[in-house]
Amino acid sequence: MIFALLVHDAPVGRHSSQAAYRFASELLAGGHTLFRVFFFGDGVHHSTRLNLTPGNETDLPQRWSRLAAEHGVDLVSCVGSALRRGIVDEAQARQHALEAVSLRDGFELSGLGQLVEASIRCDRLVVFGG
Amino acid sequence: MIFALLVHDAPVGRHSSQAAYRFASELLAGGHTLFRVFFFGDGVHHSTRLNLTPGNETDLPQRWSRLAAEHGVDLVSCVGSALRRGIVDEAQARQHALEAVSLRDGFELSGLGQLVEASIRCDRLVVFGG
Amino acid sequence: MSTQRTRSVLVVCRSAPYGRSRARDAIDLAMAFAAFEQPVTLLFLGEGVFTLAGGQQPPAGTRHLGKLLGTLADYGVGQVFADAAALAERGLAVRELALAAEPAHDDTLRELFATHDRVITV
Amino acid sequence: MSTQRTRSVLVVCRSAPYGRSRARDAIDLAMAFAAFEQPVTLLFLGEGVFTLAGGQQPPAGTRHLGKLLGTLADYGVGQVFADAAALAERGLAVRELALAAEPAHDDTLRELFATHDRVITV
Amino acid sequence: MTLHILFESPFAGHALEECRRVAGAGDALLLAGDGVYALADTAADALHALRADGIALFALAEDCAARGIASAEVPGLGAVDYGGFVELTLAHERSVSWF
Amino acid sequence: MTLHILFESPFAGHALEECRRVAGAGDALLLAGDGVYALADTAADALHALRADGIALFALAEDCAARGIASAEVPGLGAVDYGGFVELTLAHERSVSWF
Repeated sequence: MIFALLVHDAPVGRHSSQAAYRFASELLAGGHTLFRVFFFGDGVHHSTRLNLTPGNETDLPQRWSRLAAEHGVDLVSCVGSALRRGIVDEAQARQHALEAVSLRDGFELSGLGQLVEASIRCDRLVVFGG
Repeated sequence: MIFALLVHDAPVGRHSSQAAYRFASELLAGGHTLFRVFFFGDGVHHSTRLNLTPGNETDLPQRWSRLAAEHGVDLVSCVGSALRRGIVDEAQARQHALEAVSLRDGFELSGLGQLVEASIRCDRLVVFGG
Repeated sequence: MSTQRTRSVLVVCRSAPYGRSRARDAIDLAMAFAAFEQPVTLLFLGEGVFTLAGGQQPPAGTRHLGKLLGTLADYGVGQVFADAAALAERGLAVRELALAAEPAHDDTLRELFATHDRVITV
Repeated sequence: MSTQRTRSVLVVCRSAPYGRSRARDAIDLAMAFAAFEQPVTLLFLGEGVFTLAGGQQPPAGTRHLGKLLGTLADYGVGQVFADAAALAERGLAVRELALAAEPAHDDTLRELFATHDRVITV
Repeated sequence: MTLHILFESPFAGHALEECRRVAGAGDALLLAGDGVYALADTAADALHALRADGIALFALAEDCAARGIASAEVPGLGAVDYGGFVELTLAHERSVSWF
Repeated sequence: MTLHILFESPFAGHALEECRRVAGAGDALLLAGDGVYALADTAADALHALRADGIALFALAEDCAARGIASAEVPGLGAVDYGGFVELTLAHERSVSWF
């Protein structure tokens, strides 16, 4: 079966974001396909490359990035949500003369159309928030 | 009178963060002193310099930075909260070999002792969250 | 199943309009699905019904959600429902809403949740 | 008034322990104020009383708040209170808590809020 | 005396209830943000009870206006702007934020 | 048939109530995160009512364990791990998340 996930909340201090990652790992381990994870609203904070997580805590941005590399999962952060929150890719940083890029490898910024496409292409869409 | 503020929540999509800024502007306009604003938890997202806010919306990180420059307000983001969330200053970026700095001018990263000091030094401590 | 071109979507807004940005997120999601020609139903449930309140006058720098609702039809968001029990509990009269949403009682709610391919809560 | 060396602080935890990080934030705040020799009272109010539940076994990668509570006294957090009505509503018995918090009924709660220099809700 | 500041809708959570349990005569309550929904319909009963207990009631006028909530419907309620919010914090020894 | 996933404590908000109003016979409810507090004391009454209405009940075992909540106290409740969570989403046409 083909899955897509929608993640509403930030990676730090939110159980639902841990749950989303655990769910994704488990469905891949079960031989299913994870077509795309769409990070929306505060969820886009998953796509920072500048976070430093203490060694005894789970680094969700890093974990997602690895999962995507291993299994070919599309990780898309909503561009509208991301720019407001300080998540910028190279193109945006250049265009707006920002001195830094904060988007982590393995993630891309794009519009809500990517979520719509995921909804059409997948068999199951699961939402994580709260 | 001397005020200190504690801000719990992110600048984007949270009314209480707008309220904190409005409250700060108004107390300064009234001739009072704002000794320090302490950003805790998700509140540290106020101290990003990489956000791009649409022209018809309020850019709180930029507003706070200006207010601090005009009135000599200490803006402190909790270092423990900040590093987990991708807010890093130059020293941290160097130490951890990150390729970018995300902390905005006018803000500094420091520990909870700065909130304790603010509590001791001020006449009124007002908390914004939710 | 994966090659199907459309999936019906129920977007459920459970938040009041200005305390957080979730109500706006729900409206944006509904518009996006409609823009890509997916059949979309938008439901304001529980606290979300405050988003439909008439007479909203948000300050400058805040998007006017009451007005934004008026553009839903232009985007092709076909049906808008409001939780009838939540409206009553909050003293909101259907005729005073910013948008002519259809009041949904529990049997209608159950049907909405059972008949859409996707349910997206915000 | 601004030169005073200590201010008594009431830290109010209103969140359950693992869904969000607010309960941990409250404990960290209480410890920080105590570490700088401020008189601190920690109150678990409403949903916050779940933070005191005995028998917590969080997974790896999550800080064990039940155990963290046990170190409060070492940091000099003097008094820990738990909302008695909230404990009862949630079926939590005082003797089964992870920490010997003092149950506070409404008169005690009113007194706590009226007698500290600062009240920090989390 | 304490200024309580309510940021949460009483239809969404329990902050107003908890505030009621700890507030005493002479305290004040300011409704801000979604807290102004305490003025809506049945929720206003809690405000009447607070007022009867000697708690002064205020609401941020612009937050009422944004949400289409009429602040005039609860007698004795003071509508304030942010300047008034600052004054309220000065007039009370401490503030407690509920969110 | 629908899988409802509850992430919110019924003592904190109204998600479980709203879920009850829209769930029908043949649906399932999975308690996750703070949703497992629905197993605590009086809140469990709502679960018994759901079960009587023909809704199957499940809870994530590790979230119960983290919070010190005994999942065995509600008869008929299935304790699952994340693999079981995935299976539940496969066994139902759609999922609805409550948070």
